[in-house]
Amino acid sequence: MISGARQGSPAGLRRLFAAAMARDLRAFVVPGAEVARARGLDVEAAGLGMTGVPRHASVLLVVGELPAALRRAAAVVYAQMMRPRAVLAAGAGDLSPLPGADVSVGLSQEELEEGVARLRTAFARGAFAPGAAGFEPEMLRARTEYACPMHPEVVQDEPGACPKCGMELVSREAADGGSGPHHGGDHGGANGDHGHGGHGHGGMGFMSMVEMTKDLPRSSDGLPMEWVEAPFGPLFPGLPGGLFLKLTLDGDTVAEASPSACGWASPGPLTGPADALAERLAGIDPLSPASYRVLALRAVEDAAGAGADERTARARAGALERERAASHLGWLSGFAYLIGHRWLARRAAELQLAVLRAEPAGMPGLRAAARSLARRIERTPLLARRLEGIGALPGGTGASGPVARAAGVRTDARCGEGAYRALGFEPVVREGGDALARLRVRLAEIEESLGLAAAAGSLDIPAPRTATGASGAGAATVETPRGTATLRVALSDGEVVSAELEGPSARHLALVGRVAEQRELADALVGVASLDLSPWETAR
Amino acid sequence: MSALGQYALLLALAAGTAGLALSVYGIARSLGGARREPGKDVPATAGELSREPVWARYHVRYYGYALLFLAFDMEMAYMYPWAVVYRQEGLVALLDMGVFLAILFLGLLYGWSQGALKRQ
Amino acid sequence: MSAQALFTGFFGVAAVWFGVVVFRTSSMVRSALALLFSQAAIGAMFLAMQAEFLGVLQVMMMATEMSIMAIFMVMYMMDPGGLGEMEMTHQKRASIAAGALAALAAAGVAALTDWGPAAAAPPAAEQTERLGAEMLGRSMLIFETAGVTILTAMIAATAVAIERRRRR
Amino acid sequence: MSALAVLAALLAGAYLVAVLEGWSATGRLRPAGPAVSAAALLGRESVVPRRPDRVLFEAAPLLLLVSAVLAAAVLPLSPRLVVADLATGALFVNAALAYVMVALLMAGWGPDAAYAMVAGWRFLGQLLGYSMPIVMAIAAIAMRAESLRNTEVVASQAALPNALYQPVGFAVFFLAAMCLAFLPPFDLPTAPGELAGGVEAEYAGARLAVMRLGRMVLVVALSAAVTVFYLGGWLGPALPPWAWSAIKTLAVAAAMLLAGRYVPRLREAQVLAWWWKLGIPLALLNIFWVGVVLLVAE
Repeated sequence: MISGARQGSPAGLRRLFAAAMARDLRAFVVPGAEVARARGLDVEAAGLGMTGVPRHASVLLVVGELPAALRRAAAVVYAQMMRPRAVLAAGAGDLSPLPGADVSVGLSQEELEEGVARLRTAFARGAFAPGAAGFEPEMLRARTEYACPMHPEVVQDEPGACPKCGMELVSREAADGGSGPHHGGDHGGANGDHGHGGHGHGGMGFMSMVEMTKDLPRSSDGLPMEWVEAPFGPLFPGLPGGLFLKLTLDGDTVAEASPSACGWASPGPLTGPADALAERLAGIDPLSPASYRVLALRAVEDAAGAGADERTARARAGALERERAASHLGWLSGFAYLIGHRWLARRAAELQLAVLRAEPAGMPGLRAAARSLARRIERTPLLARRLEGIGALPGGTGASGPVARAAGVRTDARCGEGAYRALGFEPVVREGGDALARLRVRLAEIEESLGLAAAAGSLDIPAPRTATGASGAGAATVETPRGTATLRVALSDGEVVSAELEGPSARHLALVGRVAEQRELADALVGVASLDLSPWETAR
Repeated sequence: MSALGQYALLLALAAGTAGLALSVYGIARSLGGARREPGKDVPATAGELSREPVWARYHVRYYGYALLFLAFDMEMAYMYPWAVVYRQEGLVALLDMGVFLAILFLGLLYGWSQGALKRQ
Repeated sequence: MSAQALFTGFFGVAAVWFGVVVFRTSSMVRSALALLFSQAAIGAMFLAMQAEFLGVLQVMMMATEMSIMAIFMVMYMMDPGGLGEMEMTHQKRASIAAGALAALAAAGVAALTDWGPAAAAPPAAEQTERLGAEMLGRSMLIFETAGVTILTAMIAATAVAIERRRRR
Repeated sequence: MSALAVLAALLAGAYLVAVLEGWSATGRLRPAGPAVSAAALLGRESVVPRRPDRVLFEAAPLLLLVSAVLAAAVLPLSPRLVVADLATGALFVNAALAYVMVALLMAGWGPDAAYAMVAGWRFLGQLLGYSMPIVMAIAAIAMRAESLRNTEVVASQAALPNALYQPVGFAVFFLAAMCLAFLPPFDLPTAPGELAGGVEAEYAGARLAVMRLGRMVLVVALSAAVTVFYLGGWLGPALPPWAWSAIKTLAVAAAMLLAGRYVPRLREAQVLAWWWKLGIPLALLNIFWVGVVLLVAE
C-alpha cells in the first residue's frame, strides 16, 4: 500500500486502472527540476513523466534535503495532488509535515531508476487499499475568523457583534498571507464590501460608479481595477524552486512583485571547524556546490596564510568552469521550459548531465556540441522577438555576473586570477541588458567555460588541510555561475569564529521588481527567470 | 438526407457525445469519490494555499482589438452569401465587396492610427 | 411537421429559460454566457425552421460577441463573480410589468395576425445564393450603407475607448 | 451506417494524434501511451475546487468535446463518408469551433483560481486574433467552390488544390487553426511554464480525460478542415478516397504538432498585433487575389 492510496478494495476494474497508473507515473519535482538536474538526476530517463501541475501528478519526487518552509510548500502540493499519490524521496532527510516517503533512494541515477521500479510495483499493488490513511496536517486546516461586513478592519477569532456598529460578525476562512482581491490601500476584500452594498444602500436604489470606484487602484491606462495577489512560487514550474514570488496582478499585468528566497539559515554552515568549512558551504547551494567549496577553501587558506600552488589553482579553475557550463545549461533548460521551447529544454538538460559526468578528455566534444547548440539557438525563429527588450536592466544596478556582463559592464572576478590569465581567459561581454543579451552571454560562456575546463586538464578540487590550528582573518572572491561571491572569515585555533558570506543572488533578488513590474505576466516571468536567481545562496 | 434530418442527426450526435462523456464520468465515479482532505480543494498555486477568491474585476488589455473585432464580425455575415454568388455576378461582385471592404479597412486603419491595435 | 414544431418550441423555451437566467444570477460571467446560450438557442430555432444560413450564422456570431460582452462586464461591473450576492437589479416592479406587457403584446400579435399559408422553405443552398443575389442586386445600397454604419461604429468605439496619450 | 464509420475513424484519428502529441512533447513514440494515460486518469480522483462556478466548471470539458465532434461531423472523409453534409458546412465548422473558446472561457472562470482565470481571458484575446483570418480564408474557399457545402469544396479542387491556388489563404488558415487548437507555439491558455497548466490546472481524473479527448478531437477536426479546404480532401490517385483523406489529415496533424517543438511560445501582444496588422490584410488580399483569378479565368 502507498501512503496516498485511494479508498477501496484492489479488485476488478481498480486493479486494471492501478496497473495503468503504475506504468504512467507523473512526478512533480520538489524543489524543482533544475535541482534534480544539478544533482545529476535525469528524471525522465528514469521513466517518470514530469509535470508542473499538482493536480496532474501522481508522484511527489523530493530531491535533496529541504528547509522547513519548502517542506511545508511540498505538503501543500502533496495535499492538492489527486489520489492515488506517493512520495519518492531521493537523498531527502526529514520530510515532515509530509508523510514518510513510500520509496527512499540515494542521489544517483541508478538508485533513482531502481526506486522508480519499486514505486511502480507499489502503485500496481497498493494504489487502492481498504484502509487508506488521510493526510490532514494542522497547517492545512483553515482557520475560521469573524469579520464585520461594514468595517473590514474589525476581524476577530470569536463570533460576536462589531464594536463599531453592533452588526453581527460574519464568519469566513482566514487568508494565509492575504491573497485575493483588494482595493488599493484598504483590505478586507470585495466580498465584505459588496455583501454590504446590497443591504445598506438598497434604499438608495442606485449607486454611482464614480462613488464605488474611487478607492480602487488605477492601472497604467487610467482605469480603476481590482488587483489580485497570486503566488508564483516557491514551487512554480517555470521558476527556480525555493523562490517565493508573490505577484499582484492587474489583469494579466504584474502590478507589484515581492520576491523572497528559501535560503540557508544563518550562521548555520559558517561556524565550526575551518577544515570542514568547504564541505559545509558546498551544501548550501545545490545549483553551484563547487563554487562555494572553492570559495571556502580560498578564504580559509587566505586566513591561514597558506596560498594554493599553481596546479591546485588550475584544477580548481577547471572545476569552476565545468560547473559554470553545467549551471548555465541547467538555466537554459529551465528557461526553455518557461518559454515553451520543448526541444531546447530537453537538449540543454542532456548536455548539462553530460557535462556534469564528463572527464577532462570529454570536454572538447562537449564544447563542439555546445557551439552547435548556440548556433542553432541564434537561428531559432521567433526567439529573439520573444526576448528582446524583456527584463531590461542598464549597467550599474549592483548586478554582477552574466546579468552585468549582458549590460556591457566588464566585471568578472576571474580577470584578476593568475590561473585564469595563464589559461588565456577573457570575459564575455555583450550589450543590450535584456533577456536576449543574458541568453547570449550565457551561451558564449558555456562554450568558453568548456574550453577552459579542457585546457585546465583537471576537474577535481584538491582540499589540503591548511587550517588545522590556524588563526587569522582572510577573504576570498569567486566568480560563481551567477556572479561574484565573497567570503570573509576569521579563524581562531582552527575554528571559524566569524564569517560573512555575500552571494550574487541576494543582490539580484532586489532587481526582481524592476524587471517584473508593469509587465505582462509572461514577460515578467521571463525577466525574472533571465536573472538566473539561486534562492539557496541567500541567508534567511 | 433532408436538411432537417441532418440537423436532427447533429443534435443526436451532440447528445450522444455528451452521454459518452458522462458515462466515462460514471465509470470513474464507480471507483469511489474523492476523499475530503484539508487543502485539497484549494486551487493549486505553486505550493502556497490561496484560499481567497480571485473573481475580481479583471483588467483585459486587448479591449481595443475587441471593439474593432465586433465590427469586423458583423461584416462576415455579408461575406458568405457574397462569396457563394461571386462567380455568377463577376465584376459587379468584386467592385461591390471591394468598396465594402475598403470602407471597413478605413476603420481598421483609423483604429490602428489611434493606438487601438496594441496592449492598452 | 409536428416534430419540427416540437423542436422549434423546445429551443424557444430554452431561449426564454436562458434569458431568465441572465437576470437571476449575480455572476456577470454566468449572466453573459446565459445570454450567449439564449441566443444560440434562437439560432437552433432558425435551424428547426429550416433557415440554415441564418441559424448557423447566429450560432457562430453570438459565441464570440457575447463572450466579448463578458469581458466588458467583468472589467466594469462591481463584483463580477457574484460573491457578495449583491442585488444588481433596480426598479424591479416597473420592469416586470413592462416585460409582461411586451410579452403579452408580442403573443397577441403572433396569435391574432393572419400569417397566410406557410411557404415551403427553399433548399438550404439556395437560401444562401438568393441572399447573395439580393445583396448584389436590389439591396446593394443597403449593403453599402451597412458598411458605412459599421465604419461609424468602429470610429466611435475607438474614439471613446482609446485614450490618445501620445497627443500630450 | 456511414455516420458510425466516420465516428470510428474520428476516434482512431484522435488516438493517433494523441500518440503524435506524446512524441512531440517527450520525443518518444509510444503507441500504447494514450491508452495507458487515459486508464490512469480514469483511476484517479477528480475534485471540484472550493466554491467554484460549478455549472461552468463541469460544462467546459463537455462543451469542448461536443463542439470538436460537431465540427468533425460535417467534414467528409469521402463523397459518401460524412455524418451530415450540410449546405453551409464550411460555415458550420467555424460556428462549432467558436464554442471551443466558450469552453475555455468557462474552464478559466469556473474554478475561481488565479492561473486558470488569466489563461481563460488570454484565450479570448487569442480568438480576437485568429477568428477573423479564419472566416476570411473560408470565404475565399467558398468563392471558388460557389458553395459552402464541404463535398463541393473538395470537388472544386479537382484541377488544383487550394493550397496551390491560394497559398496565402492556406498559410493564414493553417496558422489560425494552430491558434484555435492552442497548440504550441500558440499554447497561451495552457502554457506549462508560465501558468502551470492554465485552464487545465484545476481539472484532474475523468474530467481531465474528457478535456484531453476533446483537445485531440479538435486537432483532428482542424486537420481534417485543412485537408478538405486546401488539400483536396479525398482526391488522389490509386488509393481509395477515404485513405487519401486519412493520410492527408494525419500529415497535417503531425505538421501542426511538430512545428511547436522547435520554437518558443509567442507573446500574446505579438500574436494579436501580427494577426491584425499582417494576418487580416493578408487574408483580405487573398480574397482579392482569388476574385481576380476567378474573373480572369472565366
